[in-house]
Amino acid sequence: MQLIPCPFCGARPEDEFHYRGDASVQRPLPDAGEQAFYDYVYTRSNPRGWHSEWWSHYAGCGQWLKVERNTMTHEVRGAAGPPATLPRTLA
Amino acid sequence: MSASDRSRPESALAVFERPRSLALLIARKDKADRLAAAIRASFGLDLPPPGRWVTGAQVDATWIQPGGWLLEGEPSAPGAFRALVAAAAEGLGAAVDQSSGRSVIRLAGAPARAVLATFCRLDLHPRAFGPGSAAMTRVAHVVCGVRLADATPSFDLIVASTYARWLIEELLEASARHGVRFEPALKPYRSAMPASGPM
Amino acid sequence: MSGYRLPHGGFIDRSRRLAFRFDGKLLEGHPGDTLASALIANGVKLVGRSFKYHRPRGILTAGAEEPNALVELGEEGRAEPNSKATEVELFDGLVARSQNRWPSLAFDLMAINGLAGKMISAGFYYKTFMWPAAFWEKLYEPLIRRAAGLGRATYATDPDTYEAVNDHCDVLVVGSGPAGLAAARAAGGAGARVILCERDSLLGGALLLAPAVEGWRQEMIAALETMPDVTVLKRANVFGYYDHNCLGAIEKLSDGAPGAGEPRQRYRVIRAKQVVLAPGATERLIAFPGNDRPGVMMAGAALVYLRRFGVAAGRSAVVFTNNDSAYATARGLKDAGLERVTVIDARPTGPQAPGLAVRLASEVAGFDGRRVEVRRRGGGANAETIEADLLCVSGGWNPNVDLASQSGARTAWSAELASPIPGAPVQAERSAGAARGLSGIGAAARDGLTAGREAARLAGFAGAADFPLPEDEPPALAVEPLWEVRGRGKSFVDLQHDVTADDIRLAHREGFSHIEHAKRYTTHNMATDQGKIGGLVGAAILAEARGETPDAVGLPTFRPYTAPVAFGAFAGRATGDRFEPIRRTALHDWHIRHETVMQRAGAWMRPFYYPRAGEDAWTAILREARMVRSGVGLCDVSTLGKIDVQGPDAAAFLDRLYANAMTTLSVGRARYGLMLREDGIVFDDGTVSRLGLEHFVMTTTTGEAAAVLEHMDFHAQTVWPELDLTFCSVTDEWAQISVAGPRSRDTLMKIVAGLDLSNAAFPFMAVGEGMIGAIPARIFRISFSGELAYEVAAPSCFAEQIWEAILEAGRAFAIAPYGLEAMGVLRIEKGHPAGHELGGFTTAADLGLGRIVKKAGDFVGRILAERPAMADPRRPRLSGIRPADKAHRLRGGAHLVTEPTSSESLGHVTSVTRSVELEQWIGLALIEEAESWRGKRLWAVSPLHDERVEVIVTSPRFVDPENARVRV
Amino acid sequence: MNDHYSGWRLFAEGLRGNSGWKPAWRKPEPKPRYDVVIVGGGGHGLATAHYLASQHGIANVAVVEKGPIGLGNGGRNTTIVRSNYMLPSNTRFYEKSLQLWEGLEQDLNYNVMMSQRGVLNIFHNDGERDLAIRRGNSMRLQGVDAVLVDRDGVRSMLPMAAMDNPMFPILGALLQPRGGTARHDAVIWGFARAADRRGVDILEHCEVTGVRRDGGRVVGVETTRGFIGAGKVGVAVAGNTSRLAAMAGLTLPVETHLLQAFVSEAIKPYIDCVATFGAGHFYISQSDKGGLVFGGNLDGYNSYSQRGNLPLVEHLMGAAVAMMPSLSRLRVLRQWAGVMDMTMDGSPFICKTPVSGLYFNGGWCYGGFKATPASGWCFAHTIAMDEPHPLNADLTIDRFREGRLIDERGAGPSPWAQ
Ligand SMILES: Cc1cc2nc3c(=O)[nH]c(=O)nc-3n(C[C@H](O)[C@H](O)[C@H](O)COP(=O)(O)OP(=O)(O)OC[C@H]3O[C@@H](n4cnc5c(N)ncnc54)[C@H](O)[C@@H]3O)c2cc1C
Ligand SMILES: NC(=O)c1ccc[n+]([C@@H]2O[C@H](COP(=O)([O-])OP(=O)(O)OC[C@H]3O[C@@H](n4cnc5c(N)ncnc54)[C@H](O)[C@@H]3O)[C@@H](O)[C@H]2O)c1
Ligand SMILES: Cc1cc2nc3c(=O)[nH]c(=O)nc-3n(C[C@H](O)[C@H](O)[C@H](O)COP(=O)(O)O)c2cc1C
Ligand SMILES: [Zn+2]
Repeated sequence: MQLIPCPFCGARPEDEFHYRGDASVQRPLPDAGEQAFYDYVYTRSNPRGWHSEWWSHYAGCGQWLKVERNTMTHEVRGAAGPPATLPRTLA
Repeated sequence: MSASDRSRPESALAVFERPRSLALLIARKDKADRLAAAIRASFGLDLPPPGRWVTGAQVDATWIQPGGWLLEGEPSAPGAFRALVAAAAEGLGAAVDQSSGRSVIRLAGAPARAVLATFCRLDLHPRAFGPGSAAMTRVAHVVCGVRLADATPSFDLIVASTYARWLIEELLEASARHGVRFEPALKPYRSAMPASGPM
Repeated sequence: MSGYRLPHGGFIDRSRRLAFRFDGKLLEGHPGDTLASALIANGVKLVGRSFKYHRPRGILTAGAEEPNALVELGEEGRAEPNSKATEVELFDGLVARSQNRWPSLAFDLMAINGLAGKMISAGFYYKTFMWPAAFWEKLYEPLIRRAAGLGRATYATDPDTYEAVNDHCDVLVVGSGPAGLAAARAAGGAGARVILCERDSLLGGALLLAPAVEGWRQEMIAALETMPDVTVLKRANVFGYYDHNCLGAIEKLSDGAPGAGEPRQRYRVIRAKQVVLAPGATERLIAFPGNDRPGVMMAGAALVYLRRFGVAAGRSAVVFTNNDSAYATARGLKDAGLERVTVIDARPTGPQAPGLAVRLASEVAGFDGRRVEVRRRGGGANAETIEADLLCVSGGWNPNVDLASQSGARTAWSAELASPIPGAPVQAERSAGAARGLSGIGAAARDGLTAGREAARLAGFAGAADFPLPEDEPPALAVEPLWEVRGRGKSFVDLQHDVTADDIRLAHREGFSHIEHAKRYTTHNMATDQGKIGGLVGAAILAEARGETPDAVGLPTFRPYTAPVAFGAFAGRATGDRFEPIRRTALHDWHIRHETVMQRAGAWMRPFYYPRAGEDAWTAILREARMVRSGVGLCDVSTLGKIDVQGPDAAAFLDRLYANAMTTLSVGRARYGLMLREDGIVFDDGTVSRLGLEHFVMTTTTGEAAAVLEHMDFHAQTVWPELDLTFCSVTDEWAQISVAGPRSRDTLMKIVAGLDLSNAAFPFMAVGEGMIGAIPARIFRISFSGELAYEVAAPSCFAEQIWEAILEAGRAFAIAPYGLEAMGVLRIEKGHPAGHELGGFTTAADLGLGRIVKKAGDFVGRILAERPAMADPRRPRLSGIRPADKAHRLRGGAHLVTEPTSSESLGHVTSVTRSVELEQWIGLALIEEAESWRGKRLWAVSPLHDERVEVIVTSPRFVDPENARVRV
Repeated sequence: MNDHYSGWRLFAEGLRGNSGWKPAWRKPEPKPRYDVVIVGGGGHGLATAHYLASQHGIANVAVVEKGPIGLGNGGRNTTIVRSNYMLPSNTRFYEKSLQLWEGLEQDLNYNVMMSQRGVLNIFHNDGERDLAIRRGNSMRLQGVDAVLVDRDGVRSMLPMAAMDNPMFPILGALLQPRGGTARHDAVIWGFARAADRRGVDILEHCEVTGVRRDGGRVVGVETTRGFIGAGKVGVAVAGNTSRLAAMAGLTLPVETHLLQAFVSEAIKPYIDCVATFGAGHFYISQSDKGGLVFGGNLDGYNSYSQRGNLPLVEHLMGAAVAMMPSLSRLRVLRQWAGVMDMTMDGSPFICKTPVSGLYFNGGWCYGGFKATPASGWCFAHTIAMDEPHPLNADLTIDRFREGRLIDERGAGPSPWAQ
């Protein structure tokens, strides 16, 4: 059972998360055109090895984490919170 | 399984629902620090960091998500608690009533850890989950907050109210061989309702 | 009679007797016995039949590696096939039956297969049974299926319970031999939280065979018992090593005497910071003709029966070995008083063996159950026949690398042991003791101590007290690899699957030379023991055939489970009707008290209809629907997803989320909202209400509530983090009740205070707050039914009070509750898409909602919805249909065609109902080029039902197409 | 044909110690150039080679395989064969496949143990029922066999099923009588042997590491056994499709995901048909050897690892025991996993690519075993003719760009959720 190191909750088992695949693709700006949206929605580099991917900690802090995980070994190198949480630090 | 878990005193465990007033407090963008200060000013309470919960004179607070806390107080008239929190958080965050939306279920007794371990993957050993610990996780397949309430040990399980019955059933089943006492819940507000209602 | 109980010795309680039955025969044993030891003590030699040739088989081992002695246990719901007699702890009243034999164990007609042996060699079935084709299912396959398989399963339900537990520790130790005990004590002594798992019912592993160190064993166990953070689990087999140092184990609790609320087994998910693998080694067999005969036993097992159970497995024994370990067996048997014990050592030199008859440089060339054929190695005359009813075999020891290998570590090859050993770790684990090829109790214990200490240190616990270790034994002579003694007759490498050395060679000749091909072609390693004793032997024979060394050939992939796991154990409590969580609205109890027909919808229990005395389902449903069309009804719609959205950018956010505009919504108003997926397909729909300038509450469909919230989280957190808003689910906070029908306003006016509900003050799509008694409520004038209707939301702890208040207020108008089914009738009459119309296939335009989609601005799904095929006007569009003949019914899932016999589908029927308004069946359908079919006739065909119904294509709005009723 | 398999041959060989059997396929050295190189020695690659040789007379073909043949998904699937699809593009393709299966043993002279035991899709509520009816009717309109089975019918076919679980009652099932199972390994070996006998070179331990192009045209493949020239290259590598695409400079709408499978200890006949349950996504059948072969959903994250994790196992076993309570005391023997080429609509592609002479066959998700014969048949046609057969004309990669999706389940572009 994989552990995802949530920066907020600590390492948690994979079944607290929902998966959303490739985090290297970014939603294009609205006027970027159909090809850009096509790539965003459909085109995947799908590497064997290190992969940047979205995991939602739905049963924990509810944050979408960007996780660096190896698709061959399942090793996890790190997980970062979403941009929206970055500036928010608690004193 | 230690020897003490195996013995079955009459009711080694108690399960009951705690009536609480609840409000989810969510900081607006970039305002978490100011919100924390405002809450400190109003309630004399430091909003806890991730993985923690704190009790205060008037309200308790449990970390839920970055910039999000569950605030908790004694049962009161509908909307009153939320209004109190909203007033303190004015302009800095949203206060959303959850008094009916979440149930706080107490599981208390020596075997509580062993019972929870049957459907919760958190490490609840005192070294890993000591006083003041709180975590959002899954219990019995549903999203659930878990707090260590005291060293009995007692745990508070905070769950969507529509899953409360499910969770209690699961707790009772998991606790059965230890002996368990279940006290039917009082719903929040009921006591605060005017005696002569419209009905 | 062959085996028998010795007068003393063993870890059994001779003061008590346990009665059990094997194949109906009443026998006795003692507490501490396994079924196998008790059978041997009773002289039972024949215990099973093999898989393919149905050869008679005896007990070969004393543990989880047993391939032969598989029995059926228990009766009715507790019947359990394929149980290894060597692992079944004896209890009073145990019932066991031999399996895979017909009509009886001693006389098995299927043994005829053995005579045809050469024709049914490896893979024979791939080469025949092809003609005629239909005969496969009818004749050949049933024969094969009946002959194959092992024990019989029951259809009865298991009465026992199971439990799952999540465990955490700093150091997990697998195995409690000298290595495991020392590792656990070293780690525990350093202060680490330790879990020690031992598959056996006694701790000690090899120590149980060494009376000289019994004191040390007991002292170690006592020491572990004093450590509060060391948990020792017996009867707990670690079955698999998964990602991130997570291991699974099955702890057997109450197989003997179920009851007392104790589960039968406990499935443990163990998360360890560090792991010490000390599962020991397994003795391997030697292939020679007759190596499967009853009477053949692994040498180590014979010693286990002597020392553990005080049982001698025969009267006169030959011990065939290529290493020193079997001498202990020979010595033990001799000391136990066997008539004759002869050691056949394949090596030219053996250890000192005073008093034992030893033939060096010799080998066993055949065994028929009574006579052992012995000959000098390398040919030569002087062959010899020795009478023996017990033939002990030791081909050397294979470290148990299975868990290490599952963890991802490659195996290395030890030339010294002629066996794989664990290679460099990949996860946080290390092997210790015999599991990494060490021999001797002293060496294993020392290794365990080092490993335990290292593991604890890496887990953050340095420094531990020392404790005494057993003495080192003198070094043993090297093992000399011996895989096979060739001779006439079948030499087995996989006893359970009847795979012979010849089969392996045949596989090679036919090109199945890779170890994984050879495995699959011969089924070697695929039986319930997964090749534990013969796997390497087969690989070595394959290597020889290939002209290579065994390490070049390797072993097939190790996979979970180290020992098979009961389905029930994995399922734990989460099965039956508690297999998935159940969600209940705040009105659940009311529904139950009123004998509502409830059904599961997703996780929710929902009221389907409220039958009155004597009503069948349709009568009730149609009555409820008619009531809404003509009077007033109320419905629990609390399951709708509800999301509270606040903040200065809330409106902008919703505008990007929904395909229709939301910024233009004014305060105090609600609007239908349609959400697309980014690929342009409809995702969800619901309503958005603006409670304040910066405050919205939106609803989602019941089914998609969680997905919508996560979709919003994703976009708010990662796509548009610059937006300043907050939102959260309030689904559980608010109970929601739909009050629908022409008299709904009259009803609510009676109880709602503080809000003017008149049409002028509170028009269609208005939103406001009022009081019902002392309860604050939100009132939404929205309608799913197409009638004048409201939804009343109140904090869910007041749900029943509000519900009762509405019922009371509507009494004059004969109000009653309606369920999900009536709601379905009403929405189909109105042509509102739901369920199968929103199944993940349709665009906004398909549903006739194209006009509300914004033509500009950024929102999820806009761009890709414009792809050519998505925007194609010929796509199937939502339409209504009704049978041309009012007497006919419709069916969901029927297809639409132009002629009754046509097979060109133009679309399909998504939803059907009996209409209360039209008094006939109506349906919604998705039809290609729907506009051109309006008013025309098609056929709704359901070949599955052999039905063809002529239908008229209509607008999907059967009722009040102008939507006037909702505005009155 | 001196190496023909038959009962007589088996008998004769038995009498002479099985000494006359020849390798089922040769182990040749690579030639410098072939007319067609097929990448991937799974069922699809081998079937393609067989049909190129037998249907199109193109026998100067190599199948290059990185390991031994047949250890990819072809060697680790749950062996269900059926054509009970809903969307016509799929139904007609899989029906062609089923028809080829029905004559496969004779075509290949190999017993692949195709067993038409019936595939039963069980539904638990009205919504699932209507979907099953829609699918069954779609099949029937296209001439494919489908039968609606009521509760009594289910009860008699599955005497161990829990009919009245209050949460998941069984309402009925859609049955495809001609569906069933085949022996996975035999399919690989049968196609390999048949292709080999027509002259196809099967090159094992020959991993493709690059696709060599000359301008817009493919000219061969770099392999661990050297460069191999090719007039045309067909790729059929399932879970590794994206990697081969990357070698050719393409990026595809494909993600690689894990699917686990399980086998129980062998028991006497327990379940006769193939059963799939809507609740819990549990499916099961029994192999001729007696093991219960079963599986469920994807683990749900990208992976090439061929090893799954416990959350799925727990959920699946809970479903299994809920649906068939008598499984409880039986034991699971082994679990494993395969890596699936999941597309963004759950349907496959057999098509040309922007590189001339390069063809792709992939996107089989968890359902490509049943496709093996038709996939090979259509791919061979597409390669030989340089244009698709009508049966695979819809199975393109361009369909995603055009919005012409073939999405049976409506799951959309989220392969992890399919
Ligand atoms: C657990 C599981 C259960 C399944 N159940 C079913 C089922 O019941 N019914 C069904 O119809 N389908 C099922 N499937 C799907 C089915 O197995 C596959 O879709 C099908 O086998 C794919 O066949 P293939 O020939 O395309 O791929 P594979 O059999 O995977 O063959 C691809 C080959 O390409 C080779 N390769 C990869 N990269 C290279 C390279 N660079 N150079 C050379 N060679 C390379 C691989 O080694 C492999 O041998 C299941 C799959 C799994 C994993
Ligand atoms: N006669 C021989 O040559 C021979 C063979 C093997 C071991 N030994 C001796 O045994 C000693 C080795 O001690 P050791 O501690 O390494 O091994 P051990 O064999 O004493 O102990 C291993 C223990 O691990 C348990 N085990 C195995 N797999 C398990 C699993 N998956 N889950 C839970 N428990 C499991 C076994 O039941 C056993 O009790 C040495 O003295 C060695 O020489 C001797
Ligand atoms: C249909 C089918 C039946 C199987 N039956 C068995 C079996 O009876 N015994 C066994 O050990 N493995 C069985 N396996 C699993 C294989 O041993 C092996 O695990 C699987 O093919 C994956 O290969 P791998 O484990 O080498 O990666 C079976 C596999 C399949 C696909
Ligand atoms: Zn988290």
